[in-house]
Amino acid sequence: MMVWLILLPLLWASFAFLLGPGRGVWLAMAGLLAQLWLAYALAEEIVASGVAEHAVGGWGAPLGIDLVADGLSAAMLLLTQCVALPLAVYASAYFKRDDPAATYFWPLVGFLLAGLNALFLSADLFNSYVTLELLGLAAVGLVAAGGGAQQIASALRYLFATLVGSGAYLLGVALIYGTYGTVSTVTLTPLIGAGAPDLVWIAGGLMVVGLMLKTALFPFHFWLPPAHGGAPAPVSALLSAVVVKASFYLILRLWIGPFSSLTVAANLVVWLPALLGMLAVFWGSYQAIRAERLKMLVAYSTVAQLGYLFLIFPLLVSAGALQAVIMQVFAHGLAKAAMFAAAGTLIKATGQDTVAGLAGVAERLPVTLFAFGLAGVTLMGLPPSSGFLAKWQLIELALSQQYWVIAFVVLVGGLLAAVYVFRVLRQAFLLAPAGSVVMPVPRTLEWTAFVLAAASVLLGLRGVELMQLVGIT
Amino acid sequence: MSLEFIFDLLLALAMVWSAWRSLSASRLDRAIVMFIVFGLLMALAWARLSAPDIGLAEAAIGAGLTGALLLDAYGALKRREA
Amino acid sequence: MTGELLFASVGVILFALGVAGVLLIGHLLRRVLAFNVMGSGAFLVLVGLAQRNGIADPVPQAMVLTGIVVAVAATALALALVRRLYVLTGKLELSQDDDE
Amino acid sequence: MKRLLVVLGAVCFVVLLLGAMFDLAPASVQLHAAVAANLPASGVEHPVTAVLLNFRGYDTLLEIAVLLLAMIVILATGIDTAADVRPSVNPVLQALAKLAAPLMIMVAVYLLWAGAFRPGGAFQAGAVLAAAAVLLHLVELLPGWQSPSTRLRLGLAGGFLVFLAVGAGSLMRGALLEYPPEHAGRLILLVESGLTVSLGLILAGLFLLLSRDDGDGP
Repeated sequence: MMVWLILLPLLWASFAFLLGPGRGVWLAMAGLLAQLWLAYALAEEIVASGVAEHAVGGWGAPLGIDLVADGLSAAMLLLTQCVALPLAVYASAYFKRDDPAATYFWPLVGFLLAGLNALFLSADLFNSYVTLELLGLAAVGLVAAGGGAQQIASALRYLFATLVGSGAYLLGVALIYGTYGTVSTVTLTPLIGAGAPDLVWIAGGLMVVGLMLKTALFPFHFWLPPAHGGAPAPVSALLSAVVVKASFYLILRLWIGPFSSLTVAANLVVWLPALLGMLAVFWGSYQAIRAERLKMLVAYSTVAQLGYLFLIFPLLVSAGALQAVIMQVFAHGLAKAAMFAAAGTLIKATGQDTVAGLAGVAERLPVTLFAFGLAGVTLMGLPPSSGFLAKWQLIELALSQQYWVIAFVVLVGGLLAAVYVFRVLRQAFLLAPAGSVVMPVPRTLEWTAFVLAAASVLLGLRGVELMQLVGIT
Repeated sequence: MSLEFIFDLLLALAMVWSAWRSLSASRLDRAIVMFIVFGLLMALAWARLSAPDIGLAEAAIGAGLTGALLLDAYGALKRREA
Repeated sequence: MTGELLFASVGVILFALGVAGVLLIGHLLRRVLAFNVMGSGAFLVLVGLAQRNGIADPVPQAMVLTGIVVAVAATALALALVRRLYVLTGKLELSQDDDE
Repeated sequence: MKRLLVVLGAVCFVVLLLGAMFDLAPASVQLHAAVAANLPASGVEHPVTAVLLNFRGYDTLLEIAVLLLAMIVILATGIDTAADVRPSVNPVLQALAKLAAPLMIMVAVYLLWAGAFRPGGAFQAGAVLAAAAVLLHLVELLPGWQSPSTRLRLGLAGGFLVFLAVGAGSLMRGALLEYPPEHAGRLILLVESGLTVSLGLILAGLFLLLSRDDGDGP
């Protein structure tokens, strides 16, 4: 079942390519619907009967490649398909006929999703490298597709960042293979636990730093705002919601998997990502508060929200830490998809991408603005949203270990999020200046954003099931 | 020191030198040609590492196709400047 | 020192050279060259270090073949974007201040 | 300042890494032995081909996806479609190229066939095919590509689709890309033949798409 989550998007992406430029919407929709069902069924299967494995080629690790689906992978797969389907509906209404950005939109999205799903299932370090490249090149392509000079420039910046990131990761994999003779994570975990020469520390450092670059953790965030802020709204939403989380997921996997014996041994190492995460929360929020363009504001908010994910590393020793961070991944994934979708609709309607230009949209596009506000509620971490649940768990874990600084950063980050969200809402409720026009927009755009935003809030009420799923290892 | 090792050492030095030149040459066309030379030396290194498959692929794809793509890009830039 | 380890060491040097190049060189075509040097370095380490006992190992060799194809795909993609940027702006560098 | 920092960092990195590389115990897993032991069941005699298309065939499947994807991204980026203006080519060169092209195709077929038991295989064969196309293009016997036709798209994606179909078929009978030993050789040859054609087309396409002189700009 899990293998079909990889083959299906590859299949519909290739057939959409065969159909030709601008085609393949229905193929993609059918595929995405099937994928959502598959991801849900996989999660149910794992809850019922534990971790699922698949030995590709029938060989088994270390000779062959193993796919492993535990609670963590199943949760990420579920999030990806849950975000992708509404965004695909949104995209089908967003792109005009003959939009140059939509020429090969569906094949690119298909390869992107195949890369994501394959990454979440891989239990092989070199195979993960190939999935990272598939994912990275598809994401760059989506940013660049049909764009003007600004978009191409940000795509190039993104491309070099992602290539250097995967290059560092690959060198780390090379050193690991040289040391142990295998790249299967299942085989490696006991081997590294039994003895790690200095070379393995360097390899681990290279892999984690490379992946941090791909996750746009401060100070490696330089490429994210122009790429996410400059791409078409459905692409921005997909990239911010799930693509940056994929490399974070891989860091988490390495941290609690093959490298767990190293990270437990070194107390200081766990604080480095946490420190960068704290800086990311402050810097991203500060930039979002002073951004003039609406999509830049949302993109910088992603920089800040990614920071929270890295606060988890000092807390990973305690039970429930994995659940807290995955709750934050879900909260931000759903909310940010909604927020970028809503921002795209607002920009389409007002014809300009500035916060100042939003005056008067409150009465003309109430549904979209409400979606933006609901997503904001999740980002701020107000009850009953999933963002609240995530932050509450984080603070509880931090206090139980007396890491006051983490709790403090989480609280202040929520307040800063409130500042930039209310900046947008306040502007939207101002009276429109005379002579300004708000263009009509398709209802689909408004309601898909709303569905995603509502999901990010309502997940807070059904968080127990998700946490139960993540706990299966 | 065996003769083979001396050959390897010279090859290694040539590889580092050509890579350095391909990044530092002041003229772009020279840089690209140095890069193709670097690719061919890589192919030789693969042969020394008893990896003839990679050697073939490196010569054809790494040096050949990548070199052709780079030279073509360079030519297009030149034509545009003119 | 064996020839295998010698080439692995060359790989380490090439990787560092390539990364420094990508970070320091502004010219985009040259940056593509630097990325390729970086990749070649990683490939050499992969095979050289794995074969340090002198026995040929087909597994890292196959991985490098995969890596070479991925690298040429990335190179072609990068060149397409660079050429597109040049057509649109006449520039071959990314300016520092186009972030906001 | 930045320059100094980067150079210093690179030097430290090299010294540190080289220092750690030289006192390494032998690896605990020896995969080349496992490859040799399972080679008879893989359907081919050349170990690298066995790893590429059987033991780690899944990597190769995704890698072809990356290549196809790069091609699609280049198409999607939108390259201007002005005519390709080049100085005209010497007819002797054209005649030579006409002679060389069929030879290169034969070499490709040989490499594909040889891959089962000696160095060679779909990648090298595809690269030679691509080189033949590039050569014909350089002497103006093959025009640069505009938007690819349906037939061409079928050729580009065909090899990948054959591979996917073999993967899906094997998945329904057991595991992804698990070949029954008695058919493994034939299935691998089928996959490799498809890949050779598509790899040749894609690799050539990367060049032929990019080599159109880029329009007039803004």
